[in-house]
Amino acid sequence: MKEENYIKLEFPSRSSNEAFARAAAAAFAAQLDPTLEELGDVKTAVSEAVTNAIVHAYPDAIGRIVMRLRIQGGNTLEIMVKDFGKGIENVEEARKPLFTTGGSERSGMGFTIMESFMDKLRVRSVPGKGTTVVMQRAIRLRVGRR
Amino acid sequence: MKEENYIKLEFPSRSSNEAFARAAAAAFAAQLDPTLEELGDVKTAVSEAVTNAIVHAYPDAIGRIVMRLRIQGGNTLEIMVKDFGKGIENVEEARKPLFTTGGSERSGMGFTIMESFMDKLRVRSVPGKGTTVVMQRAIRLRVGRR
Amino acid sequence: MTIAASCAGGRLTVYLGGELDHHEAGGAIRSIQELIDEHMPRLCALDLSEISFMDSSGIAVIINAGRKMKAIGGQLCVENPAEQARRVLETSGVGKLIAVASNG
Amino acid sequence: MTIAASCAGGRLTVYLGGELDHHEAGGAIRSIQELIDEHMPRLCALDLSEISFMDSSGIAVIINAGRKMKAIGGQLCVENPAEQARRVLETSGVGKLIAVASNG
Ligand SMILES: Nc1ncnc2c1ncn2[C@@H]1O[C@H](COP(=O)(O)OP(=O)(O)O)[C@@H](O)[C@H]1O
Ligand SMILES: Nc1ncnc2c1ncn2[C@@H]1O[C@H](COP(=O)(O)OP(=O)(O)O)[C@@H](O)[C@H]1O
Repeated sequence: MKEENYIKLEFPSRSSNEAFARAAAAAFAAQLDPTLEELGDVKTAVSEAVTNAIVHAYPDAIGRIVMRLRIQGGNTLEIMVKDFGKGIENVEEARKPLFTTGGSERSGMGFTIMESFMDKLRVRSVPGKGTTVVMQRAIRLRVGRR
Repeated sequence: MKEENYIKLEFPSRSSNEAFARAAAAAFAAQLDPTLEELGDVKTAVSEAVTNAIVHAYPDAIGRIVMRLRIQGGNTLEIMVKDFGKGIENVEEARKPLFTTGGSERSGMGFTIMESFMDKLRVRSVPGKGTTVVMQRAIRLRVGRR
Repeated sequence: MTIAASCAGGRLTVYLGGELDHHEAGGAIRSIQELIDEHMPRLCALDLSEISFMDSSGIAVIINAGRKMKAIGGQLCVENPAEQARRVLETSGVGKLIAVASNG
Repeated sequence: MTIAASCAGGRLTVYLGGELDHHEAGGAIRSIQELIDEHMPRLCALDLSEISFMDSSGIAVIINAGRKMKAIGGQLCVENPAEQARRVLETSGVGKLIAVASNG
């Protein structure tokens, strides 16, 4: 069986790396020949997860963020975003629309957008240890293109 | 002092990841506001170093490639490409123009291009252990842009 | 990202361009507030036609602008989002609070 | 990458487009050889105007095409490289072996 492709990325929690993380995810996803809409969805979900790690996991410091993308079953993109920061006390509550601890510059819609733009969203978090978000999205195979 | 930005990337030695590595390097370099020519030079050098790891370090297998990009002194981009493969017996000879062990589909110009497109090139290699290439390129600060 | 504005007849149009993410959102919130303070319009329209990417940080920008307009007794609307921004607006439900129009 | 060709009066023009790296080079070498075998031209021109990126793998493609043309008693030239490809061609010194022309 063909071993499937992956990339692992590590970068500090600076807000200028949000654009980098989106671009890297888009460049990796390109091998699945996604539509522009699918690519937009992937970039949006990555932006939400990485922004959360930058804003909420490391509110007063620069910490380490790890992102892993891999292809599973030929056409499913799995994205993991991991931080080693603050963690979430109550994940169920945090995932609710409009819930935010981030003040007026956050909307509380990050998890809601990840959930509706991806097929699956898993959040594991340990307060004081960090948070791992894993998302999956199947990219449709298109007729007439490889 | 402001801690400077970096990214670390890991991916398997599949030729489809050559384009990904270039795109990721370009996306990271973008924060230095390079000219199109500077961006082209960086992408070309990354492509050469990553291709060498794919073609020469792991000729008959899929191995692990690590790439680290960082910004130093405000405007110098440092790129490290590391593999854990075959290694190079004689680095001095390998760096000479036209020298190749790669057959008719290689030109032997990879190191020559890295050297002339970057300001600095360092190659460390241990046969049987792997090769590390470190390149540096200063991105000129441009007037009238941040 | 880029921000430009024009104002006529009590209508302030703010043209946003490029990528609107958390890195850019703080600056955008402040710039829009300053433009509103300067022109005191009855209607402020955020034109998103040149926004190539937006995430939930953009929703926060819109909500902040809406609050500011409410505070001065005016209204906010959002115009011409491209497909990616339109999907984010839709998912966030912000359209229930603030008018979103195309080719306005 | 993309490959297209036209042939008239003993001149085969091969239009290469997109990114020409090691991932694409093997296929490009074989496609060009097949086109030369099919048309048996006196002159083969590789048009690089649509090549957005090329590294030393592209040099190997050019050298292989040059060898093939020599074997059938013909000539190869390279046309219209954009700036990035032009810099790679120049650095590699391939211009000393094979004619590189612009707007040819
Ligand atoms: N990586 C993380 N580390 C710590 N807390 C997080 C993380 N991600 C999310 N949270 C918590 O979950 C809440 C909801 O997140 P989200 O739905 O993305 O909205 P927002 O980012 O706008 O607050 C955040 O306000 C924060 O309290
Ligand atoms: N990462 C590497 N691992 C093992 N050998 C290498 C590596 N990089 C380069 N080499 C050796 O150095 C030679 C010259 O490399 P280069 O100048 O890039 O030309 P080319 O890749 O076209 O052969 C290669 O043919 C190979 O023998």
